[in-house]
Amino acid sequence: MSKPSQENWYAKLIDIALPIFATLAALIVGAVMLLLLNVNPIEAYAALWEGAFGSQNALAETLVKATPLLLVGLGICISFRGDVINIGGEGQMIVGAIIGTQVGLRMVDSPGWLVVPLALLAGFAGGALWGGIPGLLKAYFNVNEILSTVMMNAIAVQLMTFLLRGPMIDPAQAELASKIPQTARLMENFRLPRWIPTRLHLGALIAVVLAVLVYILLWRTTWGYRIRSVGQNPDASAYAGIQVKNYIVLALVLSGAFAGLAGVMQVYGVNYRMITDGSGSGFTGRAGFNGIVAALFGQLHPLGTIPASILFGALLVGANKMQRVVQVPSALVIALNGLVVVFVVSSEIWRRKRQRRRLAAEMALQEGAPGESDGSEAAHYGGEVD
Amino acid sequence: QAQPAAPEEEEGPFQIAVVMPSSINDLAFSQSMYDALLRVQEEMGGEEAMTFDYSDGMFVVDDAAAAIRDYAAEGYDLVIAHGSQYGSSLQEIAPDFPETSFVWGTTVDTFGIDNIFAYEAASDEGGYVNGVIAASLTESDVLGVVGPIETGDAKLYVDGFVAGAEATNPDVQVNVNYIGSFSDVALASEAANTHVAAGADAMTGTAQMVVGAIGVAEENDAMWFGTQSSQTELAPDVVVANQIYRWEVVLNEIIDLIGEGTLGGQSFTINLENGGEVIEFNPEYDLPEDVKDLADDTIQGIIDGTISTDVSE
Amino acid sequence: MISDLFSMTVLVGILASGIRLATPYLYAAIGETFGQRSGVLNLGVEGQMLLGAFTAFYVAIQTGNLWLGVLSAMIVGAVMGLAMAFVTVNLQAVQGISGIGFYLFGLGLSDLLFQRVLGTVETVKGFPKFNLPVLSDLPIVGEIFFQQNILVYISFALVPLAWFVLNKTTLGLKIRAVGENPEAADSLGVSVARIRYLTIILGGTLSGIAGASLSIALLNVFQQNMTSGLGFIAVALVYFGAWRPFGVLGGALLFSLVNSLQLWVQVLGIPIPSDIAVMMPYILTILVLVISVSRVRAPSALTKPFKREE
Amino acid sequence: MTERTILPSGHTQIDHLSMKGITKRFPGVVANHKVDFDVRSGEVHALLGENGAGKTTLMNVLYGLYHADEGEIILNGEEVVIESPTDAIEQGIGMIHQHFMLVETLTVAENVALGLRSSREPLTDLNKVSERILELAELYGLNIDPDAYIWQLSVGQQQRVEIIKALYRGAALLILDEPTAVLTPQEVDEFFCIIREMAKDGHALIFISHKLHEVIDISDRVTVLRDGKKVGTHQTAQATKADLARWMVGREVDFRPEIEQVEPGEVRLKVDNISCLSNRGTSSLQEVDLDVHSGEILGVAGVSGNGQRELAEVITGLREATAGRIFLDGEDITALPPISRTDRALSYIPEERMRDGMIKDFTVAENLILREHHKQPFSNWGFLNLKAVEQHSSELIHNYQIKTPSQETLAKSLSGGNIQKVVVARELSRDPRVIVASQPTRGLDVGAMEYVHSRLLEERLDGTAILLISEDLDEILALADRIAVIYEGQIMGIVPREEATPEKLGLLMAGVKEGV
Ligand SMILES: Nc1ncnc2c1ncn2[C@@H]1O[C@H](COP(=O)(O)OP(=O)(O)OP(=O)(O)O)[C@@H](O)[C@H]1O
Ligand SMILES: Nc1ncnc2c1ncn2[C@@H]1O[C@H](COP(=O)(O)OP(=O)(O)OP(=O)(O)O)[C@@H](O)[C@H]1O
Ligand SMILES: [Mg+2]
Ligand SMILES: [Mg+2]
Repeated sequence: MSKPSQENWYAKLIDIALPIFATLAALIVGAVMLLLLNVNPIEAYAALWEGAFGSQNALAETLVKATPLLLVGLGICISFRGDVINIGGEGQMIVGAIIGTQVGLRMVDSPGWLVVPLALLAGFAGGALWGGIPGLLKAYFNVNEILSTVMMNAIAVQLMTFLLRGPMIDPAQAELASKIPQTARLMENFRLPRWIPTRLHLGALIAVVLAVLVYILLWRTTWGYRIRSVGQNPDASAYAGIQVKNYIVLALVLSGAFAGLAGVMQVYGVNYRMITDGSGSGFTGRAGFNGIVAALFGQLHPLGTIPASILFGALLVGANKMQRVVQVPSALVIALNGLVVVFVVSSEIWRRKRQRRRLAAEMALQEGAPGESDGSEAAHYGGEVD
Repeated sequence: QAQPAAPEEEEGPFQIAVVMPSSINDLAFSQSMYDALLRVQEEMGGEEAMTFDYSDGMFVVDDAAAAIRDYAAEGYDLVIAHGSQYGSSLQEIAPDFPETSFVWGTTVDTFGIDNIFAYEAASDEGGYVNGVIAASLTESDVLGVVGPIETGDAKLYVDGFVAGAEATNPDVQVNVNYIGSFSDVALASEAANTHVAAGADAMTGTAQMVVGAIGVAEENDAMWFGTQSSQTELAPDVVVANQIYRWEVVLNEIIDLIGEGTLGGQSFTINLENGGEVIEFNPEYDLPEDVKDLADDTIQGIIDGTISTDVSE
Repeated sequence: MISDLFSMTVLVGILASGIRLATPYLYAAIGETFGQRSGVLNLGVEGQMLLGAFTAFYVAIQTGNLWLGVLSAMIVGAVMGLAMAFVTVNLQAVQGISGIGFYLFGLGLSDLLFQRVLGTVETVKGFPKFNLPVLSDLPIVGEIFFQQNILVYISFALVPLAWFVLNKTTLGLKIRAVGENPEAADSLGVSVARIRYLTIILGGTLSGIAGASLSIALLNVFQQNMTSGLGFIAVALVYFGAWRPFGVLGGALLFSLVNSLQLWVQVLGIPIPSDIAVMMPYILTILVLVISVSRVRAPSALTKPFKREE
Repeated sequence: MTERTILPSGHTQIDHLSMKGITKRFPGVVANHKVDFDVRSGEVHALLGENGAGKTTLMNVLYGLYHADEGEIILNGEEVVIESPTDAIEQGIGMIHQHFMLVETLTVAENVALGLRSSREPLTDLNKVSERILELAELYGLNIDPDAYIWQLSVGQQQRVEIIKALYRGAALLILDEPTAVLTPQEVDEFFCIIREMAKDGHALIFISHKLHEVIDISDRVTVLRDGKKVGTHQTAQATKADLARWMVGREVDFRPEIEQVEPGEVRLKVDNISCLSNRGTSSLQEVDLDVHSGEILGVAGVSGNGQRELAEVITGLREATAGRIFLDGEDITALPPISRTDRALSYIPEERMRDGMIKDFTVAENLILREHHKQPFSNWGFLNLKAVEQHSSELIHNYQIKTPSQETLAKSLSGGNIQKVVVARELSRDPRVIVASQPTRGLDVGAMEYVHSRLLEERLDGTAILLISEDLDEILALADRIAVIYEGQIMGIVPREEATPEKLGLLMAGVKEGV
């Protein structure tokens, strides 16, 4: 019986390798673009690899990049499982960061062990608030969440610029002509511990732990059961006595909360203050969107989202390095990211096909063995009349 | 952090790395730096003497920080963080690379760290001059301004423009529109349309999205005043004057200081006086003599200190 | 100052500019409506628009022929649509992500081409204002509606046309059936794949024109990322319009009008912080949906790849 | 080349179609194993088998919805490849699907017109289609409004639409997958007339049903499947119901359960003067009064679409009553949400199992705890107790003989009858005090039906009050203590079982009040 299990092992390996092959295929297409730009693709991709995994620091940068993707992605796992399409990660990150930063700015006299967890909770709550509004609107006013979350992203960006250039502006900047829209820097003892000398911070570990918790939430608790059931079939859920509206709101609240946490962690783990360049993505690095991609790569499974975030984080970090080393425009890097995304999602179908083929093969094997009821027994009840 | 020595005395060229938020051909903020670096390179004697690498499109603060750190680790002599949102990252990175010089703008804050320089543009000065010219030329007495976000360099410029216009012509009304974005070309264009509908016959604006507004100015035969980079090419018929940033004034000074072993601790301003800002008149535009004289007087007045742009709150 | 808002100039200004602003949304959102009615969510609209905008601009500048520019934008949009259709229909990729992938690709490629081919921001002489005879002379109304460029008119004409196709033709019936219950349509011999290919390519084509309407009709320049989120708003407007062309028109007009109102609020010096003013169209769009209780459900098969035999 | 006969419907006659050695595998099951099947023009060939035996699968293969892993299809002596329904339609094959292939958001006329060439391409010709539908409806006694949306219709009405759709298109070979599951006896009679007519005209028909008397009634030959394998093919004339049942199940089946006398107890469920609206916003129930006593089965008979669905939904809290009150064990529950009613031990077997009773993408085990997931032993402090869930579901799967590869199988891949078993098992296993059962045995094979009936009777013995809504008069006559007849949202009369005859009920169902 060792043979089938061995085959299984091979099959699994190929399944895992599939997205990697797809990425390589996308990079080959990218190589053509690079050649057209008179850049040596091998040199370019070597730089990409180097930038993503080539050193302790590169690896750390990859993980730093992956952390908000994972957190947002966890929220996406929850909401998409509840059939709530949350496109509002950007806004939720921003609002989470705003509220979380307030904690650090206001409680300057308090000890770090108190402020940091409190701030993370506040960020969680802020994201929950910004996700909860579209949730309530959907549940009680039938306002489509794709529309409202897209709109709320724009509102959050303007709210951020309003606050950062006004009420929350760094007092030092308020004095200067430059008036950079940023908050004051967080106190040293309010920062998430780092793996010196890299920027890898405790948030990465927290995110992984949370992935496990989200897994438990979704498949081991009644809340998760209900979120999924409402997502699959609201009619049947209503009839089963589940308060459908509440779980729609809950799905968005939790989804927003995780994005909010991602936002506040960017402040307490990476930047140590909020700054805006006037766009949302300047602060979020598009993690609110890319987190969706990561979660879907991870098949909306919290644990699958972990490697998916790392893959995507590596790509983003590595591509920036490639841009520096071979001096290609950032535009190429963006286009290349797009190609990788398209190729990887497209490769999914091979995995599904392989799975089917494997099952069918297994069954054909079983058919050979005598079953419980076979033709001979059937014949007992009557033969052909014709 | 391992710090590869990068002694300037070595015969290799002077190496600069620059991180910029938008792309190098935005006809605005980032391009002004890119063009300046090209000029510096030429002045220094080409690639033998100076080379520079850039990362453009670095609007994500966090990515910029990674780039800055990476450039520093690679041993560049000078790392330029061309965007006020990058300061916080520099503050963190610079101490790890004591032998690399960093510079950022636009601000005056060097955080008291001795390998950080800072630069800013007195954009209010050029704004003031543009405002004076616009107010002298307007027939409707209505001027329009298309701004991105009410902060930093943009706000300074706009405030200067308003002050200049109001000081010249008490009847003039300056309508200001901040569209809330650096990239929304369509909204910038509609903002310009709004100004035209409100009666403006001269407009200005700042940041890369104003290219949308310039077209509207041209279409409606309204005057346009540029800033940061030269926008004359876009609408040769209606552009009257541009305030142009010549960051090389600052860069040259910094490169000299680095040569002398000073890696930071000072801040610089480009302005009309030091030639870091230049008012470039569109030769195609038929500017009346008296207005040209008034503009020149204003420039001189600002340089002399007899005219104050009066924007500090 | 607030009373200034009600002066005739301002009202005319708001309406005329609202109509201009609505134009790209209409093209993109009507195209997206077709896709979504057949069960495909295309989040790549923005990327298609950017490529369309660049292509139209480049071709117009090279050939001096604006219509050739529009045509090439349509082709580029259609090709992007074709790719999207292949990926979502044949390869059954998750629609949400593949759309984001195409968006990134379009965003990057349009910028790359812009930098390599054009190098710098330039302007083009775009479609001129075209005053509709007689109508444009009408007081007020003429100025608002009938002194626009040709692409504006076409975008508005598209709305009843789309309504007609969706509701009165056999093709429309097939599209609606495929988006609601592809199994049922399939069981009646309607090719789900063919219908979806058609709507996605149509969507891409219209997104291409949406881009062209920016680069060679309304703005007459190309700048990297010049759509700046417009494509995503267009997708949102499809939801606002509850997948009905006239609903989409309502959403596009509402959003654009409030946006132009917001510009006027600032111009008139009404003391509201600029950021807050900029929020207005976003907030109002949501609010309008809150008060107008709509009970329309999304097409049931939206985002679900169709495969026969599980 | 032999000239083929052209049928009145315009299709070319299919003289003989045979499927040879069809094998179809799904993850975990072999749905068809080397099945041979054939049908000729002019005959009705019935396909019989327990739930999950593979009937629908075999027909889906024929219609191009599934691709067989092995086997071939021979049409008029030539091998044909049927890749898709389009191919099947081209060959003149039509199908009425067990799970209706209807687009909910379209009207009846639109559903019928879909995929057909219009007389004014590219425009639709819905008026013409509607006219023709009305003609057909008239002709075959199937009352249907062409402008109604599918989502506004009851399953019985949807069944009629599905039939009309097939008749409208015409076909040389028509597959009928449980077309009579929710028709009234009168409708079945009329429908059989149509089928006989078609057979006479030279059509070939394949008929699937779990109602053995129907099979005996209509078919010329019958093929029995068991566990995906063919048991045999017989001339129907030579078979009895008992034979059929034995071939299918492999044991004797008791059709008429003995009903023990129970003295009805207190009123458990009281429907007091209830009115409500239909999905179309029109008035549905009008001042309905019903009492269901402990230990009693109250049958509700009526033609589908006369308010049965609304009655069930008002009682279970899924629909708002516009007037009147509902009492459960004396407590006014009119304003309570569904969950509070569930928690008061109200069980509900909905008529639309796929929409209201099932979460298709949940596993069988997950579906089996849908109503009780938040209670001990399945949930502790909000955490699911997977052991308890597993034990519960394996118990129910065993008791109700739910045919599923495992309890982790997704519900949507079960056969129609087995999905129904999951719902019934769940609702009856929770020790209910009141049961509202709509079409509880729809699509169940005889064995399963027998089991469900005996379970309902057991509940009755236990003192449960049962409201049995069914379009199957046999079922109502077999089980109900009293029979309420509903017509256009009103109760036409309540008849004790002893006095009930099909004729009497039939008149009431048609809206004729007796003795007037
Ligand atoms: N799409 C599918 N995916 C997986 N399994 C399937 C699928 N369709 C059918 N099956 C399985 O194939 C077997 C035969 O199912 P089928 O629907 O043909 O039964 P049936 O004879 O029509 O039963 P019923 O009388 O209950 O309708 C069942 O075990 C069922 O679970
Ligand atoms: N499988 C079987 N095993 C034993 N007895 C059977 C079986 N099938 C039917 N019978 C017996 O045959 C007789 C007739 O059955 P039943 O009453 O269900 O049919 P019917 O009412 O005559 O038919 P219909 O419903 O078509 O009018 C009954 O006495 C029944 O017990
Ligand atoms: Mg079946
Ligand atoms: Mg009988």
